Amino acid sequence: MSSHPMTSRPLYFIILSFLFTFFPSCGGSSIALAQAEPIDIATTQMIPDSEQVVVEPVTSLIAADHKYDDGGMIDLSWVPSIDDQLVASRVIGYKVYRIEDEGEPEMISELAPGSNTYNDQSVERGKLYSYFVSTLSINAETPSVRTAPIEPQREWLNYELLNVLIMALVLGGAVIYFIETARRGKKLFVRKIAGLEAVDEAIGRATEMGRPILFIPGILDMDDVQTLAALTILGRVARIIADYDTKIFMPVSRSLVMTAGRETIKASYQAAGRPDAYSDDMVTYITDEQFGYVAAVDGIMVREKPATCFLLGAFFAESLILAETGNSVGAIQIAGTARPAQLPFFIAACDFTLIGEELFAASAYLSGEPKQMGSLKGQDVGKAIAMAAILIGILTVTIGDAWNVEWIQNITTGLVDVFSTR
Amino acid sequence: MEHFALWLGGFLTLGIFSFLYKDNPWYKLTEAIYVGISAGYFVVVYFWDNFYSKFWVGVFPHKRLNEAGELVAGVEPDYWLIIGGVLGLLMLMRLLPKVGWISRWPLAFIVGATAGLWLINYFASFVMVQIQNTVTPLFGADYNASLFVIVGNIVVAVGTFTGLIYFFFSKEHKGAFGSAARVGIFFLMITFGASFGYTVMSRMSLLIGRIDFLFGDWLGMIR
Amino acid sequence: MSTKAKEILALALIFAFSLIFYIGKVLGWGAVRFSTTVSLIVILLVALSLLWILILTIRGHLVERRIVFLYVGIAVALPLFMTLSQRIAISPEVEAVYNTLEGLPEGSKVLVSFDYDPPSAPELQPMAEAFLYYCFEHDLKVIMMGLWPQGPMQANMAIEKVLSDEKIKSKNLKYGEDYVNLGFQAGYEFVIQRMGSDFRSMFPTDYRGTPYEQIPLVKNVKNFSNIDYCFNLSSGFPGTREWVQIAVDRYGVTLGAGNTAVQAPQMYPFMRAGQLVGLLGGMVGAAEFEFLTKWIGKGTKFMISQSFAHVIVIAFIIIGNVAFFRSERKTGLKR
Amino acid sequence: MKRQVPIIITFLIGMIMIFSFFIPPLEGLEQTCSLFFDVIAVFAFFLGGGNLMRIHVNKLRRRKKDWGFSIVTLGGFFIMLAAGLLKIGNPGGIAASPTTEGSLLQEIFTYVFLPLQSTMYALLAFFVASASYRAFRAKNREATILLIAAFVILLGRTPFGMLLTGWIPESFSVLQVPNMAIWIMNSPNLAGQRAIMIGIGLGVISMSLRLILGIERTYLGDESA
Repeated sequence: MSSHPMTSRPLYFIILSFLFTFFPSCGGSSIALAQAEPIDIATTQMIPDSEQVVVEPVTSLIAADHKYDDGGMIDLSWVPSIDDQLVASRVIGYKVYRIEDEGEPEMISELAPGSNTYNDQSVERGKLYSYFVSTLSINAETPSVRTAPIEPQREWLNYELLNVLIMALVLGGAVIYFIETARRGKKLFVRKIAGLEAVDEAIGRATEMGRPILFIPGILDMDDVQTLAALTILGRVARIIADYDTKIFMPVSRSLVMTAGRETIKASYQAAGRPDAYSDDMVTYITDEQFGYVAAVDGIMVREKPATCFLLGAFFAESLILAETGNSVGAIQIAGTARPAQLPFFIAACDFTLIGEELFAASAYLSGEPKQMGSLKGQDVGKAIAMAAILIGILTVTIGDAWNVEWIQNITTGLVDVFSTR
Repeated sequence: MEHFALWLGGFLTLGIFSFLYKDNPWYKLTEAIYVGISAGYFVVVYFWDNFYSKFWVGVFPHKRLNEAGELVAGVEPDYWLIIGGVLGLLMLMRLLPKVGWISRWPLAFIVGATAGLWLINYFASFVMVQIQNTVTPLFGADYNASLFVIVGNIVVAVGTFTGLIYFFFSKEHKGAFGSAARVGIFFLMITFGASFGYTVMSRMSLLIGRIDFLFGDWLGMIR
Repeated sequence: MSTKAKEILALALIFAFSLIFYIGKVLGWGAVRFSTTVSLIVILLVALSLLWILILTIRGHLVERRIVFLYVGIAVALPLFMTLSQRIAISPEVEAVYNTLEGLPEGSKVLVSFDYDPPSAPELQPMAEAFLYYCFEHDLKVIMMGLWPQGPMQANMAIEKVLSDEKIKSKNLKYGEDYVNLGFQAGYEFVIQRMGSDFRSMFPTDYRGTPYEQIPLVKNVKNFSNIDYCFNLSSGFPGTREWVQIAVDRYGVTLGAGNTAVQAPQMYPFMRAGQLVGLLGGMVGAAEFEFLTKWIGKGTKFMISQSFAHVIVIAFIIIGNVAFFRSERKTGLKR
Repeated sequence: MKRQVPIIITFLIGMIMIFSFFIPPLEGLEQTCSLFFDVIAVFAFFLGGGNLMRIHVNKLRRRKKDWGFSIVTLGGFFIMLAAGLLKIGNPGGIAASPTTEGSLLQEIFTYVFLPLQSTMYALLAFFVASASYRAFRAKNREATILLIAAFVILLGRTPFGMLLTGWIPESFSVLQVPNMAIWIMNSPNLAGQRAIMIGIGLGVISMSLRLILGIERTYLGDESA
């Protein structure tokens, strides 16, 4: 993942350590430098000196506060021992020692040969830590010099993620802008989505046939967005069902989804002016277990013979079992999920499939309210940005590489930085 | 006991398979067993893992027993958890018709937390990272890519671009835009076809395992 | 006869069938086997019936899905009884796994990591058994572990199976001296990394609870440098990729692997780069390896089942398309 | 009060969660929230489990169709409850993990639950075949593309693929089916996946904003929606 060439790192640190040695003030308090202090831990004593394989210590050991965290991390970096080589290396690893508040040294980690960084995540704010790293040979251990004590710092804003924040604000702003525009009465065009155009017809069919409608909100709990999307769609669907006076049945695999589902359907019936037609029995909890739930829903499908099935939410391996069984009883099926791996099964076995994004847009689309439609327009701004970034990015990176044009390469780097998440 | 376990396994396995023929009492029986057992199992696991280990032990750490049944001392209680407990209790208010509306508070909490959390997580890992990954040189990093790879890179770029056009909501799929959207659908269809073909293979081995149980472990017809 | 009576009859037949064969099993009847001729006749019959379905479809009779189900069942079940001496072409990546094993002297220490769970067992368990059989037969010492919680359980099942073989039984292998199961350790790829410096830090005891330093086989095993060959059976993360990236790239371990068919293609780059000495991919790989090690287990049989199932799926896709084009032409004429 | 408070709660919590991503001292909030969620879910289980019991008891009392199976479901449910909550037969006693090997709960899990689960899962093999039979038909251009892609992958992942096209010389190895399968997985498939993922990300943002801003409020039982 890292785009830095590996070789530049030690060099960078050597230069840095020189700088800090001569201008100690410019590093601030957060970087403590390797200082020569005698270390009194025992190197291996049992083996006579003649048989010991003594290796060189690591150099330029730096301990620095981890930037942009809550003060729970210290980063160590060093230049590996010169005996640490790829072939026939005499170094078999490194041990990292920590001294907390001038106490006893404590070994906190063992690392493989070739390592030159360590990230200590077990520190606390308000304490001073210093470190040394010892190089291991088969039977000896050579400690490095010790770093000056350092205290981990807390930061209040993660500046590394500033680009993410700005992009999120741009996108969120676009969504809110179009919601507001629509609220003020401007007409916004939204194209037809086949699967959602069919909702009315599918419910009407159930009414004509006098058979129930089955609504499956996926198998995950309320802490998944796809379940939330399913419930928002349920609100719209239940409203139409209440108008048509058809039966809806919703078996669920999570207790919380049951509660939320009841709340949703009840509200829709109230909005339709028929609160008396609502009953808690419309939503039933079955079991949390994936295939137990599937076994029961399959049974319900073949016994109740629903005219219409909605399979919306997060689905896993059961997607095809449910969709095929629904298909075998002749139901019209409208499915949708944001799990790419399950989409092909729905495409194969259902009449209409909401692909990824369409699932999240469905409730806004079905509501027909201008402000909801506005949010869809805001999403399109995001897509436009994405498409522009992809186009410009690929062109500049290709041209920049081909002719080695620096300013074009700079555009690429800038663009990649804007979209980097770390 | 071993005979019983094998026959039980055979009985349950065939009961589920009988559903392929049609719905029948045998399937209904296995289904009833399955639903009852699994619901009970999950209540138990939730109770011990979530309620006891996370909530109870978190709030009253000095009541915790170790494996040997002795009290464990010296752990600070985490009173934050009580908020979770209160929200849970509010949820139960549904059972009382007069104050049932208060159960919407924990629901609102869950919806807010889920929406906020996933908004930013999906944005970072589904939007930002994917855009960043698409920005790769078409001809390979050092101009040493084979024709095969170059065509692949161009296909990835075009496919991602037109795929996004397909998802555009605020423009009718007409004219040049419509053609691009159609190309996008083609790419989506290849994706779906490929995933389907890929999975057909792996699903068969599950069935082989079950059939092997029936004829091998149970009836001893194959070794 | 009414449908209901037929169904009850079928049920009774299934029960009687099961009972007879179960009693047979208890009495020690051997396995049911179709001779090669019978097997070929059965295959021919199945093929002919498929052809008949095709003809029916062309004539306009569509088969219902229960027929498809029936064929899938047949395709998977029948090959388990067949004796088909099919020529197994050994692919180079399987041969490489075997050759590396063959080059190990007696008493070499082999580390096997079981990184899968029961759903992938049909593919990976035969590989595990064949591998262990070879090791035991050639007096290699086996250290087992798992990065997946159910891995060590699968290891025990494989051990039990292999130890019941007469040839291995006579060797009188001892737990702790000839083989050991270190159990499961949570921590994904970090387990491998820590093992690079010290096995014991990750496995203070084996799965039975015996302290590491009291197990004769491993008490002198400090890290990967004491292991002669590593073998990884994997069906996902953490698995072969992590073993390659850490154990091979950082600690220079010699690694071979067995993967599910779904995962295997992603490992070919590692093969080409030499990071992986060999690879057993899916049931085909298992069958080839069984052939080489002469442990004829379930891999060979399962592979035929799987291939048959694939043929059936492809056949029905063709039949489905024939049905579609037929109806298309008809409606086209009507217009 | 009934209508405003939930909307305010959703708004506040949603905003806090979004901004906690950028504020290091709030790092642990995600875990805390998921802990709260787990605790709420346990309480909700009273409602779910209660509902399960109520439905089956009703079926029994009213002698509805198939009421006999309700006895089985309730029986299984209570046996598991008793076995797990009282840790019956648990070799480690009351302090041990409820799923310790040898306990009644774990025995039922191994001998009843596991066969059921893996058989239900194995049904997929049948449904995959019947879905291929029905759905992989060259109905229109999209379906034809789907069919071709699926077919190439199917062939490429079995020995047939190599048998069919293994004779193609190495210099044209691109045309061998297994290589085509790998190419499809790595190129067009990747493109489609990316487009879907970017779309999903944007869809989640827009929907979450609608929820947090209180524009979408059907789930709260808002009557005006």
